[in-house]
Amino acid sequence: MDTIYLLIVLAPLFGAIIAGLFGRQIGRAGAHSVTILGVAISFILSVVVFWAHVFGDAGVYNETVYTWMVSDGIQFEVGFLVDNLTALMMLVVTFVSLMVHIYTIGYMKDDPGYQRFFAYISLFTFSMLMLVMANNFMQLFFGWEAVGLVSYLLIGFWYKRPTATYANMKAFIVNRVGDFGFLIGIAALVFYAGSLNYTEVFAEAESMRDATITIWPGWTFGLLDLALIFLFIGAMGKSAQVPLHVWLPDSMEGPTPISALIHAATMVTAGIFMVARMSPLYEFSVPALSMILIIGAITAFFMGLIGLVQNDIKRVVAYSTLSQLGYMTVALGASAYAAGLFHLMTHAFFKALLFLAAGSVIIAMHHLQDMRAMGGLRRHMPITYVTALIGSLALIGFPFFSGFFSKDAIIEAVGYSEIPGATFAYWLVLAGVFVTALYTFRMFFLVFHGEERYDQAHKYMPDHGDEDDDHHDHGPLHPKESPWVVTVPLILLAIPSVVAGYFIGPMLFGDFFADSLFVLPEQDVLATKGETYTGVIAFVLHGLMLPAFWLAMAGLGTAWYLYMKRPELPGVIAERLKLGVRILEDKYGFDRFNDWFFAGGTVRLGRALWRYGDALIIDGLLVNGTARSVGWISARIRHMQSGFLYHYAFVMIIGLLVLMFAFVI
Amino acid sequence: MFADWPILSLLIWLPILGGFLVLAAGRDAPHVARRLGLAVAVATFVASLPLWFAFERGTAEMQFQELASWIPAFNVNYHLGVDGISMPLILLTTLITVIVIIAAWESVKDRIAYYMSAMLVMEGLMIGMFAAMDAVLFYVFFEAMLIPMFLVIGIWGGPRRVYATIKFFLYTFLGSVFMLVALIWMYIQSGSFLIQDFHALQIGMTAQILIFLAFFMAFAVKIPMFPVHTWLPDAHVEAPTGGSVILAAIMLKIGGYGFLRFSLPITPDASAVLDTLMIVLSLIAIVYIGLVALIQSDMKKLIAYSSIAHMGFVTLGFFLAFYIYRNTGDWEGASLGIAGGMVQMISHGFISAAMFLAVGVLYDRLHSRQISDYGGVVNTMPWFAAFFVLFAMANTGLPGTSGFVGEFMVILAAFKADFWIAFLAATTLILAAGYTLWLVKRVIFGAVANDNVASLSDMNRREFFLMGVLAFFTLLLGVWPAPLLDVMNATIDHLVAHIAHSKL
Amino acid sequence: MITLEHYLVLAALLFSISVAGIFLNRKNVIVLLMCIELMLLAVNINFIAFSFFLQDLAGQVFVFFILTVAAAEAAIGLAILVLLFRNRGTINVQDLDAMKG
Amino acid sequence: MTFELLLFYLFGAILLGGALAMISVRNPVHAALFLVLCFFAAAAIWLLAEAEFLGIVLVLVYVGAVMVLFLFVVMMLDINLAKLREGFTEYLPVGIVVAVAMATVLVAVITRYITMDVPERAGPEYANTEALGAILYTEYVYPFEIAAVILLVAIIAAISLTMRKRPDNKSIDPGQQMAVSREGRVRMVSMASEKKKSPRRGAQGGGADGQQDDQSK
Amino acid sequence: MTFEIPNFLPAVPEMFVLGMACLILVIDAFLPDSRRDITYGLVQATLVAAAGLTLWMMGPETVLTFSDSFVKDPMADILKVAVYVTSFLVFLYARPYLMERGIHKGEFYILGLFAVLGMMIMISGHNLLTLYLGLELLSLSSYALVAFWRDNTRATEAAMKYFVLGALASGLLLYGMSMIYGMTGSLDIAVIAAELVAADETLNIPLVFGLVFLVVAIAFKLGAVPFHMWVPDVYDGAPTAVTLFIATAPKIAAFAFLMRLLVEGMGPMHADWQGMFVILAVLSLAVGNVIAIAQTSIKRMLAYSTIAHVGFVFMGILAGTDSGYASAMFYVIVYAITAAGGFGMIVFLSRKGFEADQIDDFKGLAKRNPWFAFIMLLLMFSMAGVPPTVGFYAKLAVIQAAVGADLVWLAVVAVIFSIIGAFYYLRVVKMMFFDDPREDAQEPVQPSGALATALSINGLAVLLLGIFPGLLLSVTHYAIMG
Repeated sequence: MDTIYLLIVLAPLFGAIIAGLFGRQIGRAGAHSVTILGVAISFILSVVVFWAHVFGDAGVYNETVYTWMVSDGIQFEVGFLVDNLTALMMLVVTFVSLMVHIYTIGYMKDDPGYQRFFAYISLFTFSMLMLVMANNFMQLFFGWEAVGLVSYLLIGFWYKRPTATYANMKAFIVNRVGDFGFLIGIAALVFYAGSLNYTEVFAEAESMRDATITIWPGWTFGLLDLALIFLFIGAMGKSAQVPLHVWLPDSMEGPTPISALIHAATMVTAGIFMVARMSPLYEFSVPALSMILIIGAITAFFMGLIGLVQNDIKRVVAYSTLSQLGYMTVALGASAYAAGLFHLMTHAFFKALLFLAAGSVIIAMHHLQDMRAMGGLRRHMPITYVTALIGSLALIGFPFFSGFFSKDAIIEAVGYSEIPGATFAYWLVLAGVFVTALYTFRMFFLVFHGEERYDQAHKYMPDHGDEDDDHHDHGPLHPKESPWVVTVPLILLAIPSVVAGYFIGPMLFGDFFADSLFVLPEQDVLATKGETYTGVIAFVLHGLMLPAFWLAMAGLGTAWYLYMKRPELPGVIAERLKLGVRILEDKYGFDRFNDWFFAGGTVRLGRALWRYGDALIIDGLLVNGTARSVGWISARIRHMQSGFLYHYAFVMIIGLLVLMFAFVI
Repeated sequence: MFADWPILSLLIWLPILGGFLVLAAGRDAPHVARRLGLAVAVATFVASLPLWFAFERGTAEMQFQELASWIPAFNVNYHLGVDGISMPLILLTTLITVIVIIAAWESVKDRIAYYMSAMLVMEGLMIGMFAAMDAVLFYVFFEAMLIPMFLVIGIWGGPRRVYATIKFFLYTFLGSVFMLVALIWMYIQSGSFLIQDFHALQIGMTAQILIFLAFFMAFAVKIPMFPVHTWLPDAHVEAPTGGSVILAAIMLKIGGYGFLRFSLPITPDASAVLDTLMIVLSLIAIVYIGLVALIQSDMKKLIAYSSIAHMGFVTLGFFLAFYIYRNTGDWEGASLGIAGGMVQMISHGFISAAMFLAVGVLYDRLHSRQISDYGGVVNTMPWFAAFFVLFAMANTGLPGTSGFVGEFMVILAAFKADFWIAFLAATTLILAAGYTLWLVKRVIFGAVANDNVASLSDMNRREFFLMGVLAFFTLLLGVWPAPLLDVMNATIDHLVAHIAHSKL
Repeated sequence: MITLEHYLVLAALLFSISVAGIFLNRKNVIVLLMCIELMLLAVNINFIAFSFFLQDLAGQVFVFFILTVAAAEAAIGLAILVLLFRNRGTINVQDLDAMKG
Repeated sequence: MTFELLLFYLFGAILLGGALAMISVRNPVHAALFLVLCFFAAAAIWLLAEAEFLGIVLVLVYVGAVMVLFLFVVMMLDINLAKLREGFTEYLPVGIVVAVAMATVLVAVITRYITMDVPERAGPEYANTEALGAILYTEYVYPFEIAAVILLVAIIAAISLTMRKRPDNKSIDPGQQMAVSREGRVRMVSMASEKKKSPRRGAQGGGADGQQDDQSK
Repeated sequence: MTFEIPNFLPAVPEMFVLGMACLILVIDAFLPDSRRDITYGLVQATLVAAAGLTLWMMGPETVLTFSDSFVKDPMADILKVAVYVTSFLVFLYARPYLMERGIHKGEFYILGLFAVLGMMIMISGHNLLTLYLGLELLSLSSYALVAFWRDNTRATEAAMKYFVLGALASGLLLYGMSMIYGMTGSLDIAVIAAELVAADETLNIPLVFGLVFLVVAIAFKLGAVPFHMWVPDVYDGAPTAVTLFIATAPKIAAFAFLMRLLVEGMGPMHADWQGMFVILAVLSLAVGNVIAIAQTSIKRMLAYSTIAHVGFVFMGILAGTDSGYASAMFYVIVYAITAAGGFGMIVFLSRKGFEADQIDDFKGLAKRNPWFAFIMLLLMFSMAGVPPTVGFYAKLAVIQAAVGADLVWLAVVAVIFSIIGAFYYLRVVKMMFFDDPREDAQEPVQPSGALATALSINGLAVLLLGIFPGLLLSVTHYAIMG
């Protein structure tokens, strides 16, 4: 098996290196061939691995590939842990990645950075695989940061746009804030367990629960709680939980395939994956779970609200991603790891689908993204329309679509949970269902239905900086269906978006994750739910009677009423709820606050330290001051040497007298 | 088979004599000077390779020892030897010198023979310093290095070179003379200048503290630590590219090396008492300097400040040991911190060298180091941009690059000492990302900012080679640091065992 | 009885006067030279007194040589003085300040 | 108070008074004369301490030669006496304080700590000059030689510093005399037997001619 | 009364030098101005021959002669050789300077030779009287040398100051000697030392009293603060050729004088004079280094630097151990060699009508002649005490002596001031290497003749002695400890 795992990881890396370093030599076709080949190999082998693990009898694989280094008795290794959880993640990652690779051929076909783009996404695939396959914290951190790097590179892919370079820097730095916590979390675990290896750390979990650490004299903290909260801060960065979510909407500056791959399907779910992976630890820390629950719930609801006021098609999807990530997080907080992972999987499919569909629309609109200039696209691009509809229904949790299963499972699990904050979270996620349905279909109707508003396109054209990545002509828009490389992935993604939900049985209530996840019996909400689970159909029927379904329907209906039936109403409502809209458009002021307080404050602080600390005190007073005062003294006392003989003699005599007084008397 | 060869002497004297040869032969013939200089540097590098391959791992003994009487009146000997701490630094020196020589190929136009010769002489002196087992020999090399560096900054430097170079010289000189007094004091006590004898010397607490402070003056200036760091930005900004590279890649390491070779083993009890001070200063270097770096408008100054911040990790790693012992009652984690500091030094040798070379590449073209004069360099220099981003990422400590390894180890060790130390140290993740990426954003990314940038040409083969070599090592060390650790582990474990014993 | 102290105190006072003469004199270099002669005279008194009280001729021999040297010194001093006067037209001590600082 | 002591006080007073006068008078000639007075008084005191030879030498050699030299120089130099007194009183207080302090220390140490028994007066058979002579050329022959060298140096120095070559100096420079070569003294002039219109000196005669000219100046 | 014919053999070098001096004096009188080179050659040959004689007669034993007023021991031999060597260098450097100014006279060399003789006498003096006479021989020759450029107003003024202060110092020295003589009853160094050991408590105060005067006189001769006031003015005013002379070899002699008088003679009172030297050393280090910074004339700067160096020499001496004395001796010799090179550089750069005595005159030397800029660089770094030049080992040695005497604080003070010192040496280097030549001195400096060669050797010696300091250090140890 070693070779297969290595191959899965290295094939995309190889593709990335070839396309990155020799892109010019191998040309465009060469670049996409080699990377797609690499990812395809990974995907096929991932299928094999998944098969072997899920249906075969391959046990948990946990081996070291090579020893990275040894220091102070701690083994730093690179190795793989492959179990059902990993296998599932590998499958999702390679599948979505493959789709995105193919889709990119069409989406980026005129872009001068074509080869570079393929190199990046292949590199991303490699990094993500390293992340999910890691069997130790260091490698996890490696993948964690590496995906951040690629995300950085890809958000700034169109480096001429000031907004893109701003967004990528912001993304990286905000992620770094998370990584900062993540690293401290790792350090805390290593501090106690003396090892980086998952299994060895997990083995210490129970005993670690009682360990404490004194943060401040008189303020002790459970070591495990501390470590896990910090680890979760890492997850907050990567999975864009409030307040570290600010980078994700901005990351839409990147090309759409990236939004699909990285900022919807894979990278942003790394935090979810990580917490699930660490379930043997998190189970022992109620405070950490509680925090996760609350943060997730806040993200799920309030980020969804912002989606209501966005006009950029990608941003709507982005806020929906934030909201959905909140759902997953809530699931984790409720100890329903499997539900979170399940939603992760379904979300990966339908959100990638939605993004790619949005991308398809964007292609058709010649890189225009503002929904106010769209409308009625269903006539021009039927495949996109249908797939987008599938995605939207999955997203709002329409029965029999994948999202329905995963979202219902989460809401119910939260309802069962007894972790502090669970009630709060329950009401928020429930309300979020309505919001989700509302913004999703607002977008859907604005884009695909209603009148065609292409004549307003010039008003909403994004500022593209320099012109050569930008291929719109200024004539009237005639949207048409995208080429097959775009539509095929849409179709391929639409399939799992519909059917993935039917795996709910084994994944949530079966023993699919038995080897991977650990849940304390008293916190096992899914088990509670599982007691009543009898099958998919029964689950759907049961779901129809739950408030979540009705809320979703209400949202859908509201959207239809507001944007199809009475399109003039939203303006009126917005006028009425001016303050609320302002707050939402302002994204609750996070960006402004961050810019002013963190970015600006740091710069101000740095400048003050430099000016007063380095320049004034150290250099000015101490260093040059010493030099100056020596020079000043020198210039003064040189006048002792007056040139007059009698002074000289006088000084000598005084010297003599002083010596005499000192030593004789 | 190499163990009995006088490799260390060869490494010291080959470049020094070669340097003078370059001067003699190349004064009026720049081509001869360049080629000969390169030949000497490469020969030295090749000659240093046996150190790596024939080095016996797993022992803390000094290896490749050479001994000859030098100043019998003071019992001073020409005593050379390397262990796991000094050997990697010597290899770094020989490698970086080759790079510096090549980097000067076209960019130094004035008095090239002198430049080459200064660099080679400096190389020999630095190697001598790392290889010296005798304190006077160490000190001689330590100080003698100042002369060529003084000239390099002063002759080939920028507009404020005189201020910078005199500041550099006096700062360093100031630090080192106190060390001299301390060394002499210990000689009086032990009757020998052998550093190993100093290690074994029993010293009282007051004396230890004074000695520690004397060493602190010398090495804190060199490395440099807050608040004696202000020479570094000035020296870096004014120095020619090669000078900056040598300064950042090797000279700063001398301070770290000194802490390991002198401060810790000679004055363990004083180190234990004063470690809080050292840690606080290191953390200030990481946080404060990181903030200061953020607002620099001069690329070299920014990188210089980032060097200080990175060196903060080195000193932090070194002095965690005692804190860990106090906190946990165990020395476990001490050698992790020290090894982390060492790795950080080596890694910084590659990364900072590359960063300064990168600035040099730009400077050779536009003759400006101001960030505001650039923007959108990636449009005209894609390869350069790629390397720049790579090294910028390494500078931010991205896993997979060498920059990560040391910081990771130090932060892990720091947590054993104290939560807040780890916390503050880890802020570098954010700060380093902040200042480095902001630099990248303003210089590399964006649309072409002006006509000068539009006229830039991408790196030539020579520059590509330099960057490539450094990139190779940066990545190699990031992906597989084990060989380096294998070399150092025994020595560091021995060191920790040594400092665990009180000398009182 | 003339005791040793008598001689020594006399010499000491003479010595002090000559020293005072050297730094009090701000005008005439030649008086400086004379003060030096006076100082040597004081020293000579010391030597002769010790020589007498120790009953040891070495002191007197020393005085003998001091006189010789003083003569030589005077010759050179005066030669320099003459030179100075020739070059500058003055022997005012206060004018000797071309070099200072 | 014995007669000796009386004499001592008398000459001591003259000595100190002369010294004080010397440093305070305006006219350097007077100062020199006061110095001579001091020397006389000192010579007398030396006689009291059985240093007859030195006392006499002091008067004969020192006063006779050195002080005359001083007076000679003082007279020779045309010194503006009016300015010489300026500023003396201005610095006097400080000077006096220092001088008194110094004198106090010296006297204090001497009177407090130094005492010696007064030796027996030597009999009439004792000849100070003889005794000195006996050791000067034997035991102290080495210093004696050095003293000779010092005097030689003084001579060389004094001559080389002050001797000026006057334009109208008629003395012979031995150096030039020694350096003269045959060509310098006699110039062989090859003349054509008939006079031509060419100038008197040929171009070939260069070097020797030049030297000839120099000498003739 | 019996009298033994003294053993003349140990004094053969002195006699030879004296004889040659007289001979040259006569020969010089018969030489025309154009042939002064003969005088020069003879003087140099005398020095070489004297060196040969001294080396030939060198032996480990201590020989006393001339009624014990002359001593020949290893220290004497070695210091004499050092004096010959530095004097040789000095005359070599001085010749072109004198020639260009039309003052190339025999008196310079002859007086110089007499001064050398005076130094030899001081070095071998074993009696207060011979020490005094040797000192006077040296001093009188020096006064004359300073005034020797007769038309130069500054030189004359310098000579006058030097003379008056020097005579004052002699007076103080004699007063001190008279007290010592009175208290011990002898002029003989060895007897004095023996008497001091035997002396009872009551004699202590008067002895210290005399000692103060001796220390003051020595401090004056070496130029220690506050008895340094003559140094800058004389160095500055004297013709550079003479400055070169008085700044170098006499320091070696003064060191010997100190050793004979204080260590061999007053050695038992070490505890008393140690304190005085501590004060003098600290003051010298402080004042010398600090004032030097403000100087614009390189001659004055080097003068103040000399003062600072004296502080270091005192550090070695006050330790009161053999290794301390050896280190001080090493320091003095090193200083003499380095200073000779430093002033030699000034001579080298000066031309007729251009003294090159301002620091600015060194501007851009690296562009005008890189080799000599390098030589000057070595000399400056040696003075600053930066390895690998020999100046470093000198400082190492004296600091070690001070630390060995438990005077760590003094060592720290010394190094702090040496940093200030480094600044002004660096400034010279900075002028040479980093600045452009002055407008009026753009042309390349053409090395010429023996001066250039000797200067190169001088500069390289500073480096080579630094790389192999063991030899000279062993020699000085041998000189002191046998």
